[in-house]
Amino acid sequence: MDWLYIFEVSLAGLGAGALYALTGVAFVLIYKATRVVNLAIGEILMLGGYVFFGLVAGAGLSVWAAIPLTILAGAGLGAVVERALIRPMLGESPISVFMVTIGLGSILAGLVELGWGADPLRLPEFIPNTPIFLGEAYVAPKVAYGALVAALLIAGALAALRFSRGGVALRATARDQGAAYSMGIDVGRVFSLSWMAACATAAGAGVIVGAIGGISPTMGIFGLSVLVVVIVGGLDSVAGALVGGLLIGLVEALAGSFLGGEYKLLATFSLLILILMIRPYGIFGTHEIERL
Amino acid sequence: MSDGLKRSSRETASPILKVDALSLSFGGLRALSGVSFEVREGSITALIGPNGAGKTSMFNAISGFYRPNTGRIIFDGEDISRERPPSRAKRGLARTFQNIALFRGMTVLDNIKLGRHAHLKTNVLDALFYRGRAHREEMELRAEVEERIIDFLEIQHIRHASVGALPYGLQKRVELARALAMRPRILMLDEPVAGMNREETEDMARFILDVKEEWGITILMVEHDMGMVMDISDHVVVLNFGQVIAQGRPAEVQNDPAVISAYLGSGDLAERIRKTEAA
Amino acid sequence: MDAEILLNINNVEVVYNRTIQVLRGLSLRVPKGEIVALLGSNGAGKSTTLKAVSNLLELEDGAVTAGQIEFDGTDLATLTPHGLVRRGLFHVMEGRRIFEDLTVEENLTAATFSLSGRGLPITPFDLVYSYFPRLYERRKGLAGYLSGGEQQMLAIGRALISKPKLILLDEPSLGLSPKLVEEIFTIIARINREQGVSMLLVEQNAAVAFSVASYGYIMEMGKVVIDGPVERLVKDQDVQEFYLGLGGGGAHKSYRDVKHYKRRKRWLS
Amino acid sequence: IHAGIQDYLKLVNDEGGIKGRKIRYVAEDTGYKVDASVAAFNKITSQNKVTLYYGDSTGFAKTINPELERKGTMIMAGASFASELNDPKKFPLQFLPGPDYTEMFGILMRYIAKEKPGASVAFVYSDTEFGRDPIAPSEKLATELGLKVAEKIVTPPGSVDVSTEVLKLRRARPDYTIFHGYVLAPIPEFIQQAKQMGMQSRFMGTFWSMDNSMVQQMGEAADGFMGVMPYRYYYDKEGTSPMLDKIRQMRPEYQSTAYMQGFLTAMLMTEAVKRTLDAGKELTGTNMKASLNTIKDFDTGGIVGVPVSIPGNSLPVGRIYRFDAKQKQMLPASDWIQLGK
Amino acid sequence: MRIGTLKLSYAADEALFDTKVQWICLALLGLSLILFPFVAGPYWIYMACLVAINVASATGLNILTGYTGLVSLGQAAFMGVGAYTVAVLETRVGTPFIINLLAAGGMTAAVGVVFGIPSLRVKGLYLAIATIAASMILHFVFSHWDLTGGTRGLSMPPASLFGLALDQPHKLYWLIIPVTALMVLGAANLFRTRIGRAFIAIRDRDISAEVLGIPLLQTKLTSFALSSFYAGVAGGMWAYFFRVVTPESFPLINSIFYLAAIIVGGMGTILGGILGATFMTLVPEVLKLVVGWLTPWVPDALSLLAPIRTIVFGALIVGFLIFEPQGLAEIWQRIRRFFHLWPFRT
Ligand SMILES: Nc1ncnc2c1ncn2[C@@H]1O[C@H](COP(=O)(O)OP(=O)(O)OP(=O)(O)O)[C@@H](O)[C@H]1O
Ligand SMILES: Nc1ncnc2c1ncn2[C@@H]1O[C@H](COP(=O)(O)OP(=O)(O)OP(=O)(O)O)[C@@H](O)[C@H]1O
Ligand SMILES: [Mg+2]
Ligand SMILES: [Mg+2]
Repeated sequence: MDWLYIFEVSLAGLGAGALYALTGVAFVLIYKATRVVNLAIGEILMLGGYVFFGLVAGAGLSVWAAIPLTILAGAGLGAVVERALIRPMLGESPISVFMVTIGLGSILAGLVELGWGADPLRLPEFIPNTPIFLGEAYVAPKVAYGALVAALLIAGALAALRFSRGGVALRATARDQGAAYSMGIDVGRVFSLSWMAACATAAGAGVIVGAIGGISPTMGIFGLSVLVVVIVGGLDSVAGALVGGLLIGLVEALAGSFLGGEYKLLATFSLLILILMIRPYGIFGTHEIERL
Repeated sequence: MSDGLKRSSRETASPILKVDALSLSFGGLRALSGVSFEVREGSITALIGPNGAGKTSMFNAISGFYRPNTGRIIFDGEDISRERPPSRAKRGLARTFQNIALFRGMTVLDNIKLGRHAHLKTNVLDALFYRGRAHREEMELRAEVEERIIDFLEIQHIRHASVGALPYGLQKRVELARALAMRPRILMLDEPVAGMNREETEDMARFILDVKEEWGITILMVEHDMGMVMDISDHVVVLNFGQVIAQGRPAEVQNDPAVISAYLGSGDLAERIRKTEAA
Repeated sequence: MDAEILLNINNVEVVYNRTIQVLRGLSLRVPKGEIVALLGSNGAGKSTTLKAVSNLLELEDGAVTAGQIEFDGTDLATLTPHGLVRRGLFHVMEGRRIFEDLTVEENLTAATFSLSGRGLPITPFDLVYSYFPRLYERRKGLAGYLSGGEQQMLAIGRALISKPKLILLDEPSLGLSPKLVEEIFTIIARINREQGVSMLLVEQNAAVAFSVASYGYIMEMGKVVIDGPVERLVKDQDVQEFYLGLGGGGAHKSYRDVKHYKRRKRWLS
Repeated sequence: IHAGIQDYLKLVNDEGGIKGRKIRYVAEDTGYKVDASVAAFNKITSQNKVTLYYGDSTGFAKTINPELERKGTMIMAGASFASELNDPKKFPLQFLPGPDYTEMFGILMRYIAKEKPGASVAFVYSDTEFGRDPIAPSEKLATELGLKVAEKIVTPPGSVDVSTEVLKLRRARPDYTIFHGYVLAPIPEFIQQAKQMGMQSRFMGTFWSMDNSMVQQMGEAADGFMGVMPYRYYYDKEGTSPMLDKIRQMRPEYQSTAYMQGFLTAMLMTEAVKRTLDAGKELTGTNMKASLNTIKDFDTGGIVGVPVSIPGNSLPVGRIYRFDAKQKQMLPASDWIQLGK
Repeated sequence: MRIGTLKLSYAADEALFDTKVQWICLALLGLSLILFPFVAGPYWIYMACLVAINVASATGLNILTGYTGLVSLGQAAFMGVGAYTVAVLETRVGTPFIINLLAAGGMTAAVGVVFGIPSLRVKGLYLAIATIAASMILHFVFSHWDLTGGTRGLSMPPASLFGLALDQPHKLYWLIIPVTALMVLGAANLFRTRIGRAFIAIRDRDISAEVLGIPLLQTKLTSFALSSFYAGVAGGMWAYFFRVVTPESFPLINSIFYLAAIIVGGMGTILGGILGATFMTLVPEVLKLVVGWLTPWVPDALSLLAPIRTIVFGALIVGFLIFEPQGLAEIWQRIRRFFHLWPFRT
């Protein structure tokens, strides 16, 4: 057994997992507040990558100016999407809203292709490039820094939800909008804010993911892995997104290196079915209370 | 539990349903602990008790939705404790629900027909071709539902309406119709008149009495409307914290001090309020 | 009724889905500090009235198409649902509508949002717990697993948190045991007396409602058919027969003797 | 591709067409979906009399083949260089305007074997039909050429993060790494991380990742990136190339290798038509394909650096180019390599 | 125009088509389907076949998702199972096509049942994602199994009927249209019986359905089996139509396509499946036409087509859900009501 190799692979997996977790948190935020399973999260992430690219390569901004602007643009997108597509769907069945986000994903992918063409592009380098070694183990710097940023953001989100009334407002709104209104909660604002925060996070994640793997109109596929992550972790649990992200990252890495790349998806999706059979609401998801 | 109470009930008919030392818990919470009682054939038996006493849980255990931890449920002399809900339904255990559980995507007629599901034999192949058995069965069912149930409950005018749009009182009536379509031997009603005013309660009470008297169906019901319970039931079982604290004829139960303190209260609200007001 | 009018509903019409008209010119007043009861058969539009007042119709595709509603001198059409709560109008909705997957305490926390914008401090929940000691015992438990009565207590407790001027109560006795009904209504009366909160109370249990209210309205088919001070209403023959279950001469009728044919209500003819 | 075909046909038509026959060009977009492509095929062939057809994906080429044979009126080429199509028996009326993917690997490995006999190579490919296409036969070829296949790494389609794969690659320590089945991602990240780890391997690609603008996007990783290319680059001024001159005249800005592919396809197709007409034969699919196969040492006007022949269904020729970071261009690293010679 | 209808028997009231007008419409539709291949060009016959295949599959998905409420994103993968079954039987065994199609349905139904097992515990959108997982696993099997020809897939000979090769859309038309019509009719019948009612009950509230005598697992699996059977037969027809089956023939996006089709058409109505699949299949063609007209003015139109199609696809889904959540079927009903002048019973 080559322990160093296993260690390196695991580190790489955890690094990738952190990015899954970050995007997963964006996803969970929306779900927690609005009960919307946002399948467009991958495309929003992609749009983040492209906006960043546009700002740097097109408008000639510096990278460090472009990042906050990208995040801001993400928030703006979140606000617009929520207002235009999600608000009118209040009270419709979850499947319908879910399909709306699929439609949104398709629209975003098309717009990006219209604007920037179908060919893949590469983001300018901005993440420090010196190799990082943990002991003898090599960690790709981009992955390491990406993971670091992700960890900070997730910690922030966790703290914000735990130590403020915001978390309660979020969950109350998700459970019953009419009742939330009658508590004096501004449901519209909760909706908007959660979409803005989530899309901003996703856009930021898009910059990191884009920096690692480049950007293309098909980059939304990343959303599929994130979906697995949040389902495994539990749709409404930030902690679940974290654990799910790291777990899936790890499983993918190990499956990829010991079974072969073609087994990555097979492994994660089999794991998904397995976990759902044992825990139908994911590892940390809350059970629906079902009474007759 | 006092044998005296049991002996005092006047019915001589045999029990159609017997609950024997039933216990049920959720995590740490004991919803039912060692509950035993009997429902005699042809009677109206009422199950009453404070909120959270375990009445609905009892219904759920009888119809198989909850699995009791210990104890037996004996229906018509057979132990059905291990059976799945559908086969219990087929034996003739029918019920309505505390929070109306009609299928909103179907018309009133289809909701009622659905009740007969377990007694029909049409399989997928028959259904796809709608020949022979499928056709015959559907026609028979339609005729029976129309002529017996819909006429009886006076809901002809809404039979093609979709249930979601109906007022609450009618929805409860459709639930009753669906339960009747199940060819019940015992009908379990969970709060049939909750949320109804006096007038509507009178209608429902009439239907319940008719079901018992004209259809010969045994009735077990949970209800908080003491006026109705005391007027129409033959036997009353009182649960508190998952245990039977009293049972007997309505009049007996009504005066039982334990029942009064746990459930009925002083009974004179207006006076009490005035009293506190004065204080 | 000389007292100051807190809520004034004037000739309101409500339509659902742009097609189904439910309220047809309903008018009603709640004076400050009083409990007003609103009675009526199923589907008469009682809940709809309350939703129209608390501006929640929109969520169910309903709209006020005519008339106007004033709360504390302000036309409600100009306010958002949450803005209304923050001005002191709290709606305890039909079916209790507690947040099942939140704990009791979190449910109360949710209600503190109603204090924003009024400059009121968020106080501990002592007052609520003093009215409902049972909630204190179960404050860490999930609200979804409370019994029906406890859930109703929680729903009223949430209203108390918001330090309201007016509470709209939709069938607080629904599904509760007789004893709990008694308890809850005793507390409702106490809250009204001690805190001076006005209430608009929708109830099916007329006897109970009349025991706490000072004025009553009875509605059918979307409009008020009879109203008056409670003392006068309880003497009305139709009210006695159809709401209180008293036969001729004030004796209780038995449900066993109910006939299939029925006398028509006077106000319908 | 579209532009390339269009331009060449314009050239032909401007010169009076083939023997006085003008060529009409009808295009449809299909989004690389087989059913859309088939629909387009049906639509075009039912509304026009078609003799030359350019289809897109491998799937389409396979799907439509029986229909093509049944119609027998046209020959077809496409954007796919799938090895499977390079079989005149199974696909008698189709051809590939370049080497098939296996042949591309062959050219690369022949180059490697010459540069460093006995070298070890690694294949990195995507888990798609496109990616898997040349792997099995190429492994065999490697042994024949005395090369060692040190590692085969499959990446799932659309994967972003390749750190684990790079770790695997490092353990294998290949002298050469050949990427296949990608357009851009994840090649650059792969190379970058590998270089950071201090790997000395040389990195190579096949046709679709070799376009100059693509390689430029690889950033630092691009320097030294090599690969096989059957056509000359737009800016390649070496030797005389009348056709390239014409292209540069028509389109002053850089044109992609896909453009060249379209251009050459159109050229070969029209040549086949011309030869068929010259022979006085009817324009049937079989006749045209036969004429196409008579193309031997044909001068493409510089699109391909050497005279080409089409012995079977493909054009087994190519050259190794290497990216030069200073000039930002792919520069030739070898002579033209023709397989089967 | 009609003013109410008087039904003289329960049978008449329960009939699928209850008025003379409807029967006439139906007859006209049938006639036009028979005449169609004689008047239309090959392209339109080709499109008709494709539409029919999609209708068959969408109807199947509608049984599962629209009626039983189990959201599935695996329909395309299930079609793949059917297509591969047909391809394998055709190339290796050479059984007649009717048997192959039935086998495709049966095989897919079996696979569907296996992947339907989680549905007992896993609900709602969790289940939808589990079906994505199922389709990923199937996809893996397709591309890594020798029997299915790995990533290269399988090519197969045409179906043959009494020695006549059905290798042309206008010949296959006579296979595809009747099969689809039968399947649609079967689905419509289903919802007049206990089976269909049980499906709807499960959709509306599964736990109370169980207490009313509907065995949950069995019924859910029946729905999965039926729906996959439809997918399998549709996939089989697809295979005969294209005669090449590769793993990339049935990507996830196709599953989304079918889901979108029933949403646009109207979930939980037979008509919805038909209208939705037809509409969604034809929209890209219409777009192409439009772009074709634009080409003279917008030289780049062709290269814009792909992204525009993606956008329109998304916009259709979003637009329908927001503005017409009941789908095309509801629009159709509204038109009918308009002509009936009698809005109380439709
Ligand atoms: N699925 C469940 N999980 C956990 N606890 C439950 C569940 N169902 C019921 N309980 C608990 O069991 C107890 C009995 O509940 P049940 O619904 O049977 O009461 P009930 O007598 O019907 O009351 P009510 O008159 O209010 O309807 C309650 O404390 C309730 O919270
Ligand atoms: N969202 C809605 N859409 C359409 N119709 C509705 C809606 N909500 C209520 N209705 C209809 O409006 C009428 C009045 O309903 P409402 O709930 O106000 O009655 P209610 O007097 O509160 O009756 P209950 O005693 O049953 O609570 C009923 O006929 C009901 O069917
Ligand atoms: Mg109960
Ligand atoms: Mg109400």
